[in-house]
Amino acid sequence: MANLKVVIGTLELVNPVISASGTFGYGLEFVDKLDLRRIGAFATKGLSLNKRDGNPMPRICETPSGMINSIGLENVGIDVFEMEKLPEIRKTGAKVIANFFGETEDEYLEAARRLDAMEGVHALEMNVSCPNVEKGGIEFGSDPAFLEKLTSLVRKAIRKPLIVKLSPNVADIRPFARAVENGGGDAISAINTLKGMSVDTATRRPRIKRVFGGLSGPAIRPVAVRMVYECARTVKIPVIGIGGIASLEDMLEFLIVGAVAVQVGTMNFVEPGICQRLAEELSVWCEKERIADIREIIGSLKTD
Amino acid sequence: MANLKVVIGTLELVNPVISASGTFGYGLEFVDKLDLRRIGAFATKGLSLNKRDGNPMPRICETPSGMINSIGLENVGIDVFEMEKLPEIRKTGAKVIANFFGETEDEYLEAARRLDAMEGVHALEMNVSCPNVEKGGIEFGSDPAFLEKLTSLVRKAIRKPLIVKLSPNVADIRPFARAVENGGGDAISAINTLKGMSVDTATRRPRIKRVFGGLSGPAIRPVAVRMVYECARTVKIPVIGIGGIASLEDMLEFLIVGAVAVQVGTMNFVEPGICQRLAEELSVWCEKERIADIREIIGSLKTD
Amino acid sequence: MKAEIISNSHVARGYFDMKFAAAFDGAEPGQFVMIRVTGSMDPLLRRPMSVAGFENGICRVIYKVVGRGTQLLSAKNPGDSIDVLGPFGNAFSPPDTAENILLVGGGIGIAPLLYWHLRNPGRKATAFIGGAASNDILCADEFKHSTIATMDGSAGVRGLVTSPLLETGLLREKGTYLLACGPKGMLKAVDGICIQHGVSGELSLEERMGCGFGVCLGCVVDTSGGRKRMCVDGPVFGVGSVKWQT
Amino acid sequence: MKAEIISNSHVARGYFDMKFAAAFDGAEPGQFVMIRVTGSMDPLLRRPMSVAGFENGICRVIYKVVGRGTQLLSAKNPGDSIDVLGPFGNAFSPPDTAENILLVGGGIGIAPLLYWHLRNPGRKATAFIGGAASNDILCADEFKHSTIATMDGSAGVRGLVTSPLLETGLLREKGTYLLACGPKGMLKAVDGICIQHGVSGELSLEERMGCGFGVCLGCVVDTSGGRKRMCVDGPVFGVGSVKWQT
Ligand SMILES: Cc1cc2nc3c(=O)[nH]c(=O)nc-3n(C[C@H](O)[C@H](O)[C@H](O)COP(=O)(O)OP(=O)(O)OC[C@H]3O[C@@H](n4cnc5c(N)ncnc54)[C@H](O)[C@@H]3O)c2cc1C
Ligand SMILES: Cc1cc2nc3c(=O)[nH]c(=O)nc-3n(C[C@H](O)[C@H](O)[C@H](O)COP(=O)(O)OP(=O)(O)OC[C@H]3O[C@@H](n4cnc5c(N)ncnc54)[C@H](O)[C@@H]3O)c2cc1C
Ligand SMILES: Cc1cc2nc3c(=O)[nH]c(=O)nc-3n(C[C@H](O)[C@H](O)[C@H](O)COP(=O)(O)O)c2cc1C
Ligand SMILES: Cc1cc2nc3c(=O)[nH]c(=O)nc-3n(C[C@H](O)[C@H](O)[C@H](O)COP(=O)(O)O)c2cc1C
Ligand code: FES
Ligand code: FES
Repeated sequence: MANLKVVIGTLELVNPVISASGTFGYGLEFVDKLDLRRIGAFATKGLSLNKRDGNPMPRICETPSGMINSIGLENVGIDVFEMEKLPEIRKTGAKVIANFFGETEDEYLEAARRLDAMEGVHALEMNVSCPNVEKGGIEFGSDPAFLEKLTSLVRKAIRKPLIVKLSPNVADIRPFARAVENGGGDAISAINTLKGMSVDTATRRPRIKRVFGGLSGPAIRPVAVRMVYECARTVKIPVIGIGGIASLEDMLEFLIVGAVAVQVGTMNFVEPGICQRLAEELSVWCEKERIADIREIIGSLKTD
Repeated sequence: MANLKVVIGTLELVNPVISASGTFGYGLEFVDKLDLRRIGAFATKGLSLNKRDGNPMPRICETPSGMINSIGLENVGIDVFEMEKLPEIRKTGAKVIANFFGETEDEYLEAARRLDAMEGVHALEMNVSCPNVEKGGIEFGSDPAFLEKLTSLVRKAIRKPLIVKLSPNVADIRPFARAVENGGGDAISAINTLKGMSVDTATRRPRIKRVFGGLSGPAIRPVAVRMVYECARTVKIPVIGIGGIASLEDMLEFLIVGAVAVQVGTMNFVEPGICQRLAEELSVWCEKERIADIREIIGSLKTD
Repeated sequence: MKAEIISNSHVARGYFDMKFAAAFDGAEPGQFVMIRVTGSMDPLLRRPMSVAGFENGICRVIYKVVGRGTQLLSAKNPGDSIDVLGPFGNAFSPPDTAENILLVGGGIGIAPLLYWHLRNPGRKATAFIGGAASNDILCADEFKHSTIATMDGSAGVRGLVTSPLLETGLLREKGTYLLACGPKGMLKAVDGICIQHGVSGELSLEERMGCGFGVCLGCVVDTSGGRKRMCVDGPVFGVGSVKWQT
Repeated sequence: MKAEIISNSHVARGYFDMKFAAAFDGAEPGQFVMIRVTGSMDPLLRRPMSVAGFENGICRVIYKVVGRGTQLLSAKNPGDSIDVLGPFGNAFSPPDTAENILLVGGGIGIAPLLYWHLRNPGRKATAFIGGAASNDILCADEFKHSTIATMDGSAGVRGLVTSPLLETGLLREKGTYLLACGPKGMLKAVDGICIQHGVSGELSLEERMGCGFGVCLGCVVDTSGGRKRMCVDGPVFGVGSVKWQT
């Protein structure tokens, strides 16, 4: 059996397949759909200090090979997560990456500290695609200097591995990857959704109530692979590849361009057992290709 | 019959359907596939002063609901275009938008002047997604101040309508739209392709020899619609919507968010007669919806 | 889960009645399945369809062709396989004390009501079936008692299904309980009628669904009990509990 | 153009032989069609397929299932329709003086050669058919004279198709002319063999194609005559004219 173990900071994963934030609930919805110990980890729906109701409906729609969502970061809040979800999650033996966000620096810090203290949370993933209310609504992740500062503050406040999740809605992702590395982040995950829009021509209204939403799914994979490649060539910290993964091949694309692990998002909706299937297929594939260690694949792109 | 005429600068189109640069050759390849007088116009393959061979093979590949290309702006050069292509094109009665680019400011200016002087070229479309060799390879279209200057220089050098085609590989497209307007551009066309990448996992090589390429096709439509909406709300000059149009509905999406006309790209490969079909379907649809003038649709998005 | 199609018949203009060999054990009336119509990435998401029948491991759905997903589904032949998840959601649960069940279905909304009716042959039920035109009235003959209303008058009474509903004396009888499924406008009207007449009942709602099992948060609805996910907390909600958006 | 499938038979492991009612009048051996296998946006592009026969308005293609497009094609049934453009490209055109035609096909590359052979029953031709294993050897019985080579030796001689080709005395005869189609490596080797033996001939090349009619510039090849588009200037190029990339 090939060694599929990968390490992100101090977080050890049995294999590089992680389910992505916002597409896997709090994990509990999947206990009858796959064996949570057979996937590397799962990322929770993005958590905030307080419960949030999110955006008005409609907030999803389908697009060619993709979908747009504007859930608006609805979540149960960190308290309910700790009291009601986490005890159940712990029973499953899953590795848990707590995805979180805030609207101010203090909210980010406080949320990070709270999650850091929770038994059963193995790593933190910081979503910086949120409007910064103190800075007039520009996103936390849209200014490298600011991102470096936020990363560094949070890094110092916690003990668990800190993954920073980057937005693809930038001209060049490399300065942001560097900012995370310089700020002491343990890993980068990329990409979050692309800003998109769709119109119902019958009603002449946006298909998403809030007009804009995030595009995800196989449609965005070429953009994601490109950005993950750019990140992996820019920084030394591990990069987790996300965007449109639907098959073993898709996952391998990310690993080959340098991702240490991957996250599967939208396809969890279509095929709830996909993460476990991909982990199993990866194992079989390594066997067949006589690959003893997954690290032989990571970053093995040939460009001569 | 509904009035489908739209105006871009001094360019009058019988309907808002234009075929996009790089996907329609020099028009001549389509004379047996549709009636060139039944579509608004066509944009030529991007022209440069000198003939170019483009990038090494392979330079296209397929992705979910899309494709990546890295043709590298191969074209016959402005001389051959004028001597061999244009006389033939003139016979078709087509409205011709000459797409062009350069690697230096002077090349842009010279190419624009040449095309401006040619009978049978009705408007110019300036592609600014090219590396600026004088500025160390950053793209002409990646700095609003520079874009405004280039637009203004070219605008002053020519008489025909100048359309500036924007790249989507920016954090915010609005400053670029403003730059074109401030520089005196007559119209904006958006979007060009998204930077993407794909890997052949069997060989572990990029599917495109030059590693990166431009993602086009239905996959990118949500990003394109969003950017066209942002442009249309930012500037008063006409915006031409491009990106993943494959059906009447798709075209209407762009018109509803404010595009005065649209360009159809990748789908010309799949259905060579698509531009004429869409123009006809638009006419029938207007009839059915009792729309007397296409302008009733343009910018009619309801967001209350 | 792969499921083999047993039949997929064109029952009225634009409507199909499909049966497939289910990989699950059973489904309650009101529940739905999520169908993947293609292995391709476009269309990407599964389509929710109410269970319209379940017998001997064979599941029935009745659907209207409205877009690309249902179009692709309608092109399938017996022997072809589809990919089905479910059943998902809660179910209709009229109390045993409900003596008089009113089934109010708009268009394709009749599907889960029909299943409830067939599964509860002993219970007294009257169906009110509405649609745009006669071809939108489905399965009327599978109900023991039914009243039809069409907008164009091509079948039954002309107008909304709420008109015959309002005219029936049943609304004023004790023990009357209503189950409804259909377009939002109809459900909102029916909800109002029930509240007005003090009639209890249940409404089955529809919303775009990304997953069908509670994780995408694409299908929420505000109720008197707070924000709910239609796919796991519904699709069936009690009369008077939904906060209708304007 | 919609075309109805007449037959789509599984002829060997992974290979299908399909006939459809063509909307075009005819096609020359060497030409190809562009097939759209689905109305969906995924897969998006058409698939190029050599014409393997044309008779009474019925066009034949022979294909290997290698990916999603050909997979979808193989699932089609007689009566289903596909969307076909073409025929595109140039054609094999051995001069009348060529007395001895060598047909060298690798794997599915045999398809256009077979068509040439069937269309020119009066001309003397010998086929050299290569493949990985016996199931990759197609239509050998449709040739009057053929030699088979497989990599695993499961049919014919073991090894590359170039080995029996090199051994035949025909290469040294006057009036010998070669037509070849197959993988790049084979064509390059055959090209070298021809040059070495002073034999003229034509090679049919393969490259990813975005459009098939000359506008995407996705299929260029460097030749002694400059950069050419394989879809309109080819797919057939003269022996000695292709500048092989390393
Ligand atoms: C719980 C539930 C049960 C349903 N039961 C049935 C049934 O028994 N028979 C039937 O014909 N239809 C039923 N529908 C509606 C059915 O799901 C849609 O008509 C179908 O998804 C349309 O898919 P399409 O690709 O043909 O249309 P498109 O318009 O191309 O679909 C585009 C997207 O919108 C979504 N969508 C479109 N219309 C609806 C709708 N009315 N409700 C929810 N999502 C929609 C699709 O799922 C898809 O994601 C039900 C919906 C829900 C939520
Ligand atoms: C002129 C010409 C004639 C051909 N004739 C035949 C034939 O008669 N029979 C046959 O079986 N095959 C033929 N091919 C190859 C055939 O087009 C591919 O096998 C097919 O496109 C693969 O599609 P897919 O979706 O199954 O594979 P995928 O690998 O999923 O395809 C992905 C993309 O790569 C392209 N592609 C993959 N393999 C090839 C290839 N070898 N050549 C060109 N593009 C490729 C596809 O068109 C598609 O755009 C021909 C190719 C060309 C250029
Ligand atoms: C419905 C939905 C909700 C999401 N919610 C979150 C979230 O709360 N936090 C976050 O960091 N990313 C969120 N994402 C982004 C995904 O984690 C992932 O980055 C993105 O969808 C791209 O991956 P995919 O193409 O595999 O879906 C969400 C995505 C979807 C589709
Ligand atoms: C093969 C190919 C070549 C292209 N060449 C050019 C070009 O020369 N100049 C240009 O401005 N845009 C070029 N484009 C971009 C298109 O004009 C268009 O902006 C883009 O493809 C998005 O539209 P679509 O999704 O409809 O294809 C090219 C696109 C493709 C697919
Ligand atoms: S459909 Fe995803 S939460 Fe209900
Ligand atoms: S396939 Fe498009 S130019 Fe040849």
